[in-house]
Amino acid sequence: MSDPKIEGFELEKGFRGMAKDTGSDQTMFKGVHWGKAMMWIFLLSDTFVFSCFLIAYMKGRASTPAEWPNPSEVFALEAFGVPVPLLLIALMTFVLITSSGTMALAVKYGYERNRKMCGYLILATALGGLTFVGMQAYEWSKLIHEGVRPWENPFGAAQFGSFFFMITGFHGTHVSIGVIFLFIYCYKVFAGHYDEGKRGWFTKMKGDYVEVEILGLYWHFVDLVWVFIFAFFYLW
Amino acid sequence: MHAGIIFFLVILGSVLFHIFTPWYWTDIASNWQGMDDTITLTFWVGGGVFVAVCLFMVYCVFRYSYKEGRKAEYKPEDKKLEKILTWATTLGVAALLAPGLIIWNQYVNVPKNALEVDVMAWQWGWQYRLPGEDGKLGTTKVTNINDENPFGINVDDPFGRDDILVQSDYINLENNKPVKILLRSVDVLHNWYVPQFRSKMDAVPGIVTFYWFEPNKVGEYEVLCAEYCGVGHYAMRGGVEVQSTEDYNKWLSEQETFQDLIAKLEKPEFENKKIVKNNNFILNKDIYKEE
Amino acid sequence: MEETKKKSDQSSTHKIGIYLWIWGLLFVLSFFSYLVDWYQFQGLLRWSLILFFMFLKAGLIMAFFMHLYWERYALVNVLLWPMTAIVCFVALMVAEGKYTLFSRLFYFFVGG
Amino acid sequence: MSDEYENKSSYQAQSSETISGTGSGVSPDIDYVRPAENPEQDLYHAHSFIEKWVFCQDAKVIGVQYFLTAVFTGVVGLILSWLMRLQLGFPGLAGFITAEHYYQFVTMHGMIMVVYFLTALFLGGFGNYLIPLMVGARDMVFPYVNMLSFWMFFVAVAVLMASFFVPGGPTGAGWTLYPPQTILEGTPGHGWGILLMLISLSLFVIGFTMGGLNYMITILQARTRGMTLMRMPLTVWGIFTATVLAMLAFPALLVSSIMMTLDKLLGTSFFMPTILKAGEVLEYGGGSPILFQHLFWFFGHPEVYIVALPAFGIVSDLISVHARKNIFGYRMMVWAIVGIGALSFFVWAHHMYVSGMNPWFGFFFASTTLIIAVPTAMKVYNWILTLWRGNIRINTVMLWCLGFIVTFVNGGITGIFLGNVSVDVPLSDTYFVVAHFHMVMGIAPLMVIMGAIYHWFPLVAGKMLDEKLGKWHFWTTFLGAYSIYFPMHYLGFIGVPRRYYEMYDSPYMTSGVGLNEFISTAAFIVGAAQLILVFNIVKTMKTGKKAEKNPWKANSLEWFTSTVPPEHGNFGERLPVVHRWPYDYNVPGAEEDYLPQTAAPSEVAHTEVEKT
Ligand code: HEA
Ligand code: HEA
Ligand code: CUA
Ligand SMILES: [Cu+2]
Repeated sequence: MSDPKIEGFELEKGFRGMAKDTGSDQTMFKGVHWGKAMMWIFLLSDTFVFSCFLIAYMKGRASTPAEWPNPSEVFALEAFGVPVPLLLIALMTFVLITSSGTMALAVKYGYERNRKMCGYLILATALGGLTFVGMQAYEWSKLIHEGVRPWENPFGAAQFGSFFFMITGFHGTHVSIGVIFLFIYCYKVFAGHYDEGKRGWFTKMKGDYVEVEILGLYWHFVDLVWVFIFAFFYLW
Repeated sequence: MHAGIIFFLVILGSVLFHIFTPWYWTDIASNWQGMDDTITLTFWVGGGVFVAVCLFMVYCVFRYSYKEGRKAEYKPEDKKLEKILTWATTLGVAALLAPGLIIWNQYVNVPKNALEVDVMAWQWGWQYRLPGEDGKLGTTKVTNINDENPFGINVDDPFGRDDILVQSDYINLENNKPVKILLRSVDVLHNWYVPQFRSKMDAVPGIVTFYWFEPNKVGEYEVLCAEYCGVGHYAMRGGVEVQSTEDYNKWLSEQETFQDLIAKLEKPEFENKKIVKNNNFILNKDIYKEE
Repeated sequence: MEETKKKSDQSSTHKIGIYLWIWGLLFVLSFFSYLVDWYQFQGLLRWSLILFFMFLKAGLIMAFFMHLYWERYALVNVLLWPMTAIVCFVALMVAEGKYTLFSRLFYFFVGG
Repeated sequence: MSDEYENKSSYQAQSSETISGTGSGVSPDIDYVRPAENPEQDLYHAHSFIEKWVFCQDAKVIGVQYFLTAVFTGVVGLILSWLMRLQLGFPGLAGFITAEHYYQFVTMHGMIMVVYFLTALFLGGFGNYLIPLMVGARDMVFPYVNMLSFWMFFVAVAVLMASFFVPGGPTGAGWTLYPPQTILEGTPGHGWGILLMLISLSLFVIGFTMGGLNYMITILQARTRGMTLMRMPLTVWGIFTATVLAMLAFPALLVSSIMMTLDKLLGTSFFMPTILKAGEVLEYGGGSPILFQHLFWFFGHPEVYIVALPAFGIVSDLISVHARKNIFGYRMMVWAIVGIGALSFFVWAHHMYVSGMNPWFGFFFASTTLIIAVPTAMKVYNWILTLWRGNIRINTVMLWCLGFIVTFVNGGITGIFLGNVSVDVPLSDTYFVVAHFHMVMGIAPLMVIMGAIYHWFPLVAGKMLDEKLGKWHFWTTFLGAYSIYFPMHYLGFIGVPRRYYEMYDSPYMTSGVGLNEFISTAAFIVGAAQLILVFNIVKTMKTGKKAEKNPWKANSLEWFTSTVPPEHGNFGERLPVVHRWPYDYNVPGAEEDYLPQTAAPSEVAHTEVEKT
């Protein structure tokens, strides 16, 4: 992350710095680890994936003459006998943001080479993610119970179910993959792989705490996507 | 050396081919002369650029082919030349774009007096519907289509009652009268295209698309389906006959309206019609096999 | 990378406070966008609020949790400019969606 | 740590002093290059045959693997095109080509050629081989992921080829896969065929993403010392920009494939409106077929530039090397490539002028489409201005480049016809379009590929291809291909629609019969002419003369490896240090007619170099 020092090269800030970095040799993103640059570019590509999903959803919803179900009712949950709109979704948002926060701290402690804190925080993040996936599973089964299917639903436009399952499913898959990796990284942190620079199982690359930051980027991205899904799918 | 000559002959051949080709536009039979003119203009500009660029290349091949010891010029950049070329090209492109956009503007703005023709497409055939005396077409719906109501017209829509139904691949049009083609498909994409009219548009299931033209030559024309629609695509043809006003009115008066159809239905001796009943190329030719 | 990384080590940790701050802000903003639904604001107000909170949240996550705020402009710009393509796509699809809906309502009839 | 990892820490810190100018009396300062920012790359060396040739992590081997797999698919595509031409030129001659088969051939031909042949060949093949060499890296930055990328591609190809053998055959929906017909009865291969196609495409996208990340990061973050972006060969620029396009465009393909798969398997209605088939209403409703077209072309248009940009880049290098002259207007060339890449995301709906989309889009997309012609035109001008006042070797490589210019300008200008919305109306979906895109995509980039093969063969295999055979190969291919596609435009003018199995009963075609027969004959000859290349390669490998190092006297780094062909790690002990752009040919004052990128200013003190 922030400005490294490159010998024989004066780093400037702002757009002039950008022009200078771009025009310089060897690296364009000064001091950015290869893996981190790669994750960023991957996320950029993934952004386009989710954008395409959401654009398709928007176009689909805008052009059905059939009534679109009101998400605030569909996703309401009984609490103390009263239906509270979007309660579950609000809880899910809460959980995901919490896990995002713990992840951010894990990255910080990773850089400080604080193995314990880093490991526990990753663990917390993983558990948060797991909770989120669990809640999503609950939400899916509840809707399926109420008769919502990818091809139809009792509330209105059939596309509601299609887009709901597809978009949340795709997001959920991202979360699940993230959770798996979080557990793996948690193990690796506690086992000290990043302190000793132990080589990866497959890639044979030397381990380093920067990997925690790379995973963190992915995890925050999953959270970021949820922000958009929350706004467009649940609040629209 | 001979490389240059062959390239030169290729360019020359292309130009000669264009001049003497027997294969060129079928004679236009609609108001879209502007499209042809824009094409001609593009041909002049584009063809000119093509010939110029290639001849310059041939010249370089002749003039600068390898000689031991010759020094090539060393000049990485020539800002001025590049600027001139950029602006010249931009101008050329703008000159082509402008007429194109003007004609497109005409294409999407249908004249008020145009006759609306509902063209309904399916795999693989066409049928047509014309507005009755009220000049308006009734609304429709795909799920309404059945043997009794082959066009899926809304029975409650007063505009639909007097609609004239043409259950055939052939349609007649009046000469010198603009028509607005409203395209509708019940299954997949199709495209109602008559090369002589130049204009075309896809028929998309789920929406109604449109375009317009004004036929201006009496005669018979072949309709081609110009959007891939499955194995029968190439055989999905139809026909248009452009007629003078009298002939057209005569033809029109012989056509059945939706009202007539309903009346016929109420009589028990009504003969059940199948939807896929036209003199369809595919069915005649036995090419389409049920899978 | 070791060398460059070690160098970046020294300057890369931020005070914990900033993360906690952002964290808190995210909760508050999420709560606000939830309230938009709770109070059933409608129309333009609803949309501007939803979008406002959405972009604010997204911005905070990207800037601080993903460290974009501290990254050099070369990276930031590479990441943000491609979004113009998305914006263009969205804008056109809004128009397209409306057009489709218009066509359906105008030529077809619903129900029956 | 075992010995399987190279431990190169000993020369990790090359300082500027150790490599700077050798005498010649000039202050060593002018040779100053900043110290290394990246540590020596940690390479995993293969131990067994399998690690060396099958699951290999060396980008060069992966490049060759990509190349061969792509050429295999290309040959399949070529054979399919023969079958199509057989039917079109001589209908009924081959009784086994039914309408179903014909449409399956068209579809597979189009898809294979665009995605599995050209994209994989340029980015996977040339990209893998050339990027690390040209930017002076030891390998791609993530060799393991790179290896996975190839195997993912391989599986995608296997799935695609499997679809020829499933019940119902491969999909026959046209390479654009427009719903609803793609997944409905009445289209060949609407069951297994389309599913395998969609799966294969998704795998391709995933595999490509892994490769693409490698290409991008290698170029952005792993260049050698002194290699600024503006000193990269245009080949790298072309491949790089194409990769960026792919990374941003393939998501749309992935999404549309997923949505279509769901429509097919789960009965969702993303793209499916209410449909009446054979008198029965299907269980679909409310979807929008045009949405698919938008998604597809949001991918599809950048895709055609994905195959064009690497060709642009490579041809620039070939022309410059063989004209012994610096590329004219390098900066403009770079900006043009980047500009074309950026603009290509704003023109997609020019494929949809007559699709029934919102008609007002026509104005927007016609304007953006024609704007793209300006940077493209600049590239064309710069190519011919590079020839001008050069010292042109008219060898096989140069011939392919000249052939490229002719066919590309021709196809580009027909693109201008199509881009101009109201001109597209009569021409859309006719053979004019087919002629346009074969000129500009089928033939032009193919010319570049061939030129590149003749150019880099000495590097890859260490032997020189036979010039005489090469010239025969060129002239048959060029003249043959030109006579296939030039007349084809005129079929479009007559009004012959594309994707027609046959139309001899139509009044338009009576005049076109002879033309069609001629086109088909030419197609057979051109296809067969490719055997000359195969023969040339076989012959050269057996008896060809050994290539000297840097046989073309080129400047770019790939010719300055420690061995020819380069070994794993590319550059031996020490990475090269770059002091200039790769186009210093015939520099005034220099002794040789070329100055390699590695030549330090102090070594060639008396030159008048304008740009370094
Ligand atoms: C490598 C691939 C490639 C490339 C580079 C291009 C380049 C261009 N293409 Fe093409 N195109 C395809 C591949 C490609 N195309 C394919 C595969 C299809 C069909 C897909 C399908 O439906 O199956 C297609 C279809 C297609 C259509 C849709 C036709 C239809 O279906 O109705 C259109 C319409 O706008 C179009 C336009 C253009 C334009 C304007 C360019 C421009 O970029 C060209 C720019 C170049 C030049 C203009 C030449 C050089 C310039 C000069 C010498 C300067 C002077 C010129 C002037 C002043 C005019 N193309
Ligand atoms: C790169 C793309 C590419 C290439 C190279 C080709 C090559 C050819 N194509 Fe292709 N074609 C398409 C892309 C391509 N095509 C696409 C996208 C479509 C649209 C599909 C659709 O409508 O859905 C199409 C459709 C199409 C049609 C229209 C069918 C129809 O609409 O009904 C026809 C008809 O003649 C045709 C003919 C040919 C012929 C004769 C050749 C060739 O035979 C030309 C001559 C051959 C060569 C110049 C040699 C090629 C060499 C190799 C393939 C590899 C060899 C390499 C080594 C040995 C190293 N093609
Ligand atoms: Cu109907 Cu093609
Ligand atoms: Cu395009």
